[in-house]
Amino acid sequence: QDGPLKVGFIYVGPVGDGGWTYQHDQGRLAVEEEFGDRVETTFIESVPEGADAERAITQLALAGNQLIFTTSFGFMDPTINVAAKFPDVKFEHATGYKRADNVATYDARFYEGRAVIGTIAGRMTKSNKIGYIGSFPIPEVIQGINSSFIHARKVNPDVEMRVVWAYSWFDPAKEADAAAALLAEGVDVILQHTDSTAPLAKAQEAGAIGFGQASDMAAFAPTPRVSSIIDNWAPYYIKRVGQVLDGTWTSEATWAGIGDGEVVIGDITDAVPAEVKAEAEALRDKIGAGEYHPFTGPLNKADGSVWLAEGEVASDEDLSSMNFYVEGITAEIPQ
Amino acid sequence: MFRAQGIGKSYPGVRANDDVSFWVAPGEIHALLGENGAGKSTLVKMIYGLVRPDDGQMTLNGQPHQPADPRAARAAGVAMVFQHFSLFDALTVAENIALGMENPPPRRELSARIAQVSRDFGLPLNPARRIVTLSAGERQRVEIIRCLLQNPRLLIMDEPTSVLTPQEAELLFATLRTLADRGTAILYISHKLDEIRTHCDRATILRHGRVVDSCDPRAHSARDLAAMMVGGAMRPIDRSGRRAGEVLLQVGALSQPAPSAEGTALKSVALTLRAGEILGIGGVAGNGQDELLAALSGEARSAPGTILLGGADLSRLGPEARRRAGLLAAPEDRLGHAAVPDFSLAENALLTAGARKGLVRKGLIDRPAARAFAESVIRAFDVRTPGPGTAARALSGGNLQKFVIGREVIQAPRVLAVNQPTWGVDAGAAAAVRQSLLDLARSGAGVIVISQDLDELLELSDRFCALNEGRLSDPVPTEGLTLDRIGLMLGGAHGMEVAHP
Amino acid sequence: MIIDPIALFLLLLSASTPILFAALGELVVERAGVLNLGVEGMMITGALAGFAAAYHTGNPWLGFAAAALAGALIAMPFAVLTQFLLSNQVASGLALTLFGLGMAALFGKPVEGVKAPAMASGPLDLNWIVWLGLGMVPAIWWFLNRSRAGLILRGMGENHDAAHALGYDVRRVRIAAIAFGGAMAGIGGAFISIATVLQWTEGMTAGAGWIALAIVVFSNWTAPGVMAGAWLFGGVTVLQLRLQAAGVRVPVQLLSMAPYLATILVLVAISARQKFSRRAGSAAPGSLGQTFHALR
Amino acid sequence: MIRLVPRTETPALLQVVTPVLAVLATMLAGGLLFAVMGYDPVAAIKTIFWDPLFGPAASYSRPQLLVKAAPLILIASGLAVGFRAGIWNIGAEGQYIIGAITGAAVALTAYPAAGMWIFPAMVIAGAAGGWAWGMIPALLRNWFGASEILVSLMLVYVAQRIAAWMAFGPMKNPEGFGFPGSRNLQQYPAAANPELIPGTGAHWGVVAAVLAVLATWFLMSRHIRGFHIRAAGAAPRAARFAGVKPETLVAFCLGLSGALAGMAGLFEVAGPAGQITDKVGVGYGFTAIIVAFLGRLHPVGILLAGLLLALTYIGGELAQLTMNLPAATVQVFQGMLLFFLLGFDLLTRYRIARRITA
Ligand SMILES: Nc1ncnc2c1ncn2[C@@H]1O[C@H](COP(=O)(O)OP(=O)(O)OP(=O)(O)O)[C@@H](O)[C@H]1O
Ligand SMILES: Nc1ncnc2c1ncn2[C@@H]1O[C@H](COP(=O)(O)OP(=O)(O)OP(=O)(O)O)[C@@H](O)[C@H]1O
Ligand SMILES: [Mg+2]
Ligand SMILES: [Mg+2]
Repeated sequence: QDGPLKVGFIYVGPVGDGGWTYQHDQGRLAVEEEFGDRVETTFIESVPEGADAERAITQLALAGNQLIFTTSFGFMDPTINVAAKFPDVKFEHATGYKRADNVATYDARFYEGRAVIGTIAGRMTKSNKIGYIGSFPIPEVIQGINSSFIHARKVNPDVEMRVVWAYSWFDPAKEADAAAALLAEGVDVILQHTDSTAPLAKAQEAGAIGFGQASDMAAFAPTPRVSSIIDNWAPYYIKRVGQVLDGTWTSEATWAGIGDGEVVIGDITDAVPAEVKAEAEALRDKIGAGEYHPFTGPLNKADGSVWLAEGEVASDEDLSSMNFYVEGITAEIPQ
Repeated sequence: MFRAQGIGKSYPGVRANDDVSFWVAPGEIHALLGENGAGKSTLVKMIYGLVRPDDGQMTLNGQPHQPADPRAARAAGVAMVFQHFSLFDALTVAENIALGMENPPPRRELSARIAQVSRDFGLPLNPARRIVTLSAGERQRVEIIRCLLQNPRLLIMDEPTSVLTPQEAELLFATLRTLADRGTAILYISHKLDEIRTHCDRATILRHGRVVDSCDPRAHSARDLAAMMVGGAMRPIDRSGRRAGEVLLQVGALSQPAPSAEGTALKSVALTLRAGEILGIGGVAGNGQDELLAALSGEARSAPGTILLGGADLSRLGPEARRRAGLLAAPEDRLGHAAVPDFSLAENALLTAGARKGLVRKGLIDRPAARAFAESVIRAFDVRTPGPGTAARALSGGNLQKFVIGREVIQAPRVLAVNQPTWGVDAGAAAAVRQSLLDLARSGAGVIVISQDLDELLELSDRFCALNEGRLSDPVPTEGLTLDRIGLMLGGAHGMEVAHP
Repeated sequence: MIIDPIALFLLLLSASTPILFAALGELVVERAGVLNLGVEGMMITGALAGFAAAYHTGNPWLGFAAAALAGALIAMPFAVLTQFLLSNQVASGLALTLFGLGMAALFGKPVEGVKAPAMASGPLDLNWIVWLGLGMVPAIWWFLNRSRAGLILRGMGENHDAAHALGYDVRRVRIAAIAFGGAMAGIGGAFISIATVLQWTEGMTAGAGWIALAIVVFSNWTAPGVMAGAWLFGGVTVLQLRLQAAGVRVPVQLLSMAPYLATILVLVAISARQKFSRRAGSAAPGSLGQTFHALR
Repeated sequence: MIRLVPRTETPALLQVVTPVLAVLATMLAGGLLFAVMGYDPVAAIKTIFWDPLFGPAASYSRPQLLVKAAPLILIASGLAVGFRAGIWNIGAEGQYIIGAITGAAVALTAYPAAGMWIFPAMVIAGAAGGWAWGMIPALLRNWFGASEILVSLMLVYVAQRIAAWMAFGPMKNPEGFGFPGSRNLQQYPAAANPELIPGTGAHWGVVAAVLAVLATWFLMSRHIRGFHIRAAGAAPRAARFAGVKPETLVAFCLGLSGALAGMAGLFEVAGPAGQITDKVGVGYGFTAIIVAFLGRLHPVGILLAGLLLALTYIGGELAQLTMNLPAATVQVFQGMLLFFLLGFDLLTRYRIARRITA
């Protein structure tokens, strides 16, 4: 092949969102760093899901990109549609479930990371109340709530979880209000599955702690941000670009986690006692090594029915359609 | 006191003022006369600093007078009451007055001074009331007191009496005379030649922006003055040839709640109108005129059985249906009510003549027909305008009024109701409008004329009723009525008593 | 489960501050007779400029000052268009929103990912800006209803032709009002970036400007009404989140619509009262949104 | 000194020349901005304005222009009718969303039935949904005097939340593994709104947009109802005097614009977008307000303005793609374009005259 490999990216938000899109762009930059002149990357940011996405993806394909990453769930059908028209171009769709010969999917096991920060949360809370700001009630977010709750309970049987749905991935003012509501409820640790730093800022005001989400949010370290769960797409992007370059790319579904470096636990600050830090890091390493699955029985559903028997591990199918809380969470998932 | 020398002002296509020179002495009430568009308002706006003259000089008290804006003019001792009120409806009397002063005293002191000046001049006003709740006469009082508080040396009044009852007008002149006696010079614009003749010391007459004459109005008849303004003799009004026929319109027990906080409720209004008859309804604006016209035109619907045309009940019908039945109307406010300012005359013709003249069929507009109809109105009523494509707002008041009345008259109504048909319109145009109403009645239609201009009512109508606070008096024959008698029917000088405590 | 009403009230005070500022500013603009739909654009500009200044100087107060200045400046194209070029105010305001959002996104790149300096809280652990916002309510009320300048401004909004005839410079007052509105919107936006989120991110005002505009209509153009509207809106938002946090079983889907539905309901109640009592009519300024053009 | 003199009539030539001038001015100012930011201004301008029409990938982007412009034009035509009457529906975005939902509801209920009736029924349901959503502010205004500006705007947010609810709940694709979003209607032939002639981009929404332009043009210039609408906007009292009932007009205008917006939503969700998600509203309803004003509230103007705005969107994407211009640049650029169009519009309404004497 003559000339560099052209790699395109479609982002749902602006590169400057400091969260989801920002992290994907970091992955793109890592690809440039890794391959230098052998690749040429382009991106289109702030692409609305739906018709605009299909056009933007097509434009990338028409512009000669050989590998295109579409980085939002809502780009799923557009990606499949465009892929059908460009059989020679390879597509990678994030977080979806539809594949084709030239469409691979990839996602990260964020719940693995949430098990780790859930452990820290369970140890750190003094009020025994942990708050969780959810974006939308979708399987990925519910996995995160369950995983962090299970592991917080494991280290602190008195822990309760309070969930607030913001119905937005990114609305700083709303997230701040949600955090304030949780704090007023007596919560002293806040977990979030929304992308702004507003909950951290609120936690700081109230002397509570929280965790960076999507990106490291290091500006808020050492406290309130005591650690973070980082989406690190770089290893995957580098791997897949490499495969295209050497002709070994195939369509597959990748769901990688801590072990592959795709979910990274950000630096645990000194605000966390050393033994808690050690405990968390041990859990992280166990998960990373594949020795432990965060959803291992015995686990009951919130309604008391048995979900996983002793020693049973949740299947990926179960996880990717998760729509229930585990026993101990007293709220209901909005439907 | 004040002298203008060679003042000129051009607007695109119009020489509004051309080499105007005149002077006003202290203690003098000086009239400015002229047809619509003669340049009177333009001239006084220049004195008040609102418009800058292109040429010429002015002096006030021997000092050069070149106000950069109205505040400079006020500082120099000029005060002005505008042709169209410059009041703020939602604000109170005191706030309105404060806005017209350079350095108003604190509110309490201002209220005290308002109270004092109103007492001195016999013009009672409550400083805390909002303008929307005031009658036209009271509103004018606000403007006048705003001027008086500044102790002006030159007071300009642009058509101040068009909204007043005769008694109120008398009161105003008494005030002006008091001021003049204290040495204030007064520049007075009006289309009412009789009041100029009785109250003004000198008159300057403008035609097409130029001074054509200067005279002592007391020494001339109204007809002479009109002839000087127009530059030719006026045709006398022809009232002949009318005969009252069968009853056309019957209004009975018509009561309507006030349409808004500022409106007036109608209280059991009743009247009958015969073919060939002109019924005059007098009264000061704000006593239910607009509401009565709305009830007749169909803009406001009333209880069943309250409005019958030739026996058919129209009370629940809208304006379009009433027009089809033959009941037509022309409201007072020509720009914005009788006509859409931004629409062409052809389009404005469509506004009311669509059904009767077949300009609209099955919802589709016949544009050529609308144009032709507008042209016929323009021709028949001598509307001075380039053509039916001209926007209504580009017409002078008098010409637009001729168009509005003509639009209805040409539709050959069975009954036509008009409100203030000649408000602010110069003598020539007013005469044309009045004649057309008389002609319409002669042809067998019934006409209702609602007006504040009592001379006009006396001149046109066969019977006269007074509308006062939403109540309509019983009709009296016009023959032999005096202005005094009518004034009393209208409730005397509104607000001689303390205005609503 | 019981929710402490006082704590809830303190929450809503903070939550309503950005829209309170923006809406108070817009109130003054609309009282002067100008409808500026560019609030969102001015807020985001303030959010960025304020954040950048606070970050670089380390002083949040300078940040708010810069936000006010930037908000006022970005409103100037709108002022020129509507006051000198006599453009339609609705369209110009929309253009301002687009322009402001775009400019902020462009020039925000250098301060992405950094954190604002901490700000000391005032009484009751509330940010001083919250108190400033509360103080602005009586201040603006006083300005509009008791001061000479406020009287002139209201007169202008009520009837610009009359104000002009009396010799007031309609354009100058309106431009000043537009600048003030921009400054207030800028402060409101900066409250989000400097005091709430402590970071700059694109699109962070997330529609607050539109809510502010709605609240001005809702307030019937009075300062206390603006405060009531901001509190109602902020209050319902906070309450529904608070109920969720307390674990009360609430239909979350419906509750997330609650602030908007509540705003509509209260507006309908107020309008109905005005309509049927015939007492107090709408206080919409008479010349609102109309183009003023004086011939000299 | 110069001063402005109102025109009584606008020369037809100016109507055409001023937008061109504005576009040129935007190119100049935008070029300056690009240069300051370190991009080649000529290339950037060419990419935005020229390449979508005549560039290397024009055969693809030209039809896309229609796809992007169609909903804008469809919505703006309806909005302009209301704006002419002084009825400010700024909630078209909400009506669009509701129309998409009600239209899709028909399809999702019928699934997997086949039948010629399904798509027409969806169109009707979409229009009815948008109409109903528009009638809420209309009725609240007529009954209680509530401001339609505020009510329609608030209803946008409500509609967005309903869309999220639908996507996560009742309309969730049962075969979607619990992921949000409805079935994809593109893959359900009886309900799909496909490209009618391959390669043109024209789907039923484009046809509807053209029809809407023609119909509103006819309404506003030939029909008495349009005349009444214009009269009501220019002089409400005069309109009432002519026999217009304000309540009827409010209901008509909000209903019409709501129905057109709802239809736009349906065409989009059955065609280019494909499914109900929490993000069905992508801002067409708000952008259409701009289109309506850019088009001077005239159907033909709206047609051109819609295409122009679509051009800047697609050109902007191209500029991101080929020159790495940030997306925000395009927003700034559109803001400027609007500023200049409004500014130059002055020339059509006023004549610039020199002061006759000093
Ligand atoms: N702002 C303006 N722009 C253009 N022309 C104007 C303007 N104001 C006045 N004119 C023109 O100047 C002339 C004089 O108008 P002016 O208002 O002074 O008349 P007037 O004597 O006050 O009439 P009226 O008796 O109706 O009040 C008119 O022909 C009018 O067309
Ligand atoms: N702002 C303006 N722009 C252009 N022309 C104007 C303007 N104001 C007034 N005119 C012109 O001035 C002329 C007369 O205006 P004016 O308002 O004095 O009418 P009028 O005859 O005095 O009626 P009225 O007494 O009801 O005011 C009209 O022909 C109109 O074209
Ligand atoms: Mg005059
Ligand atoms: Mg006049």
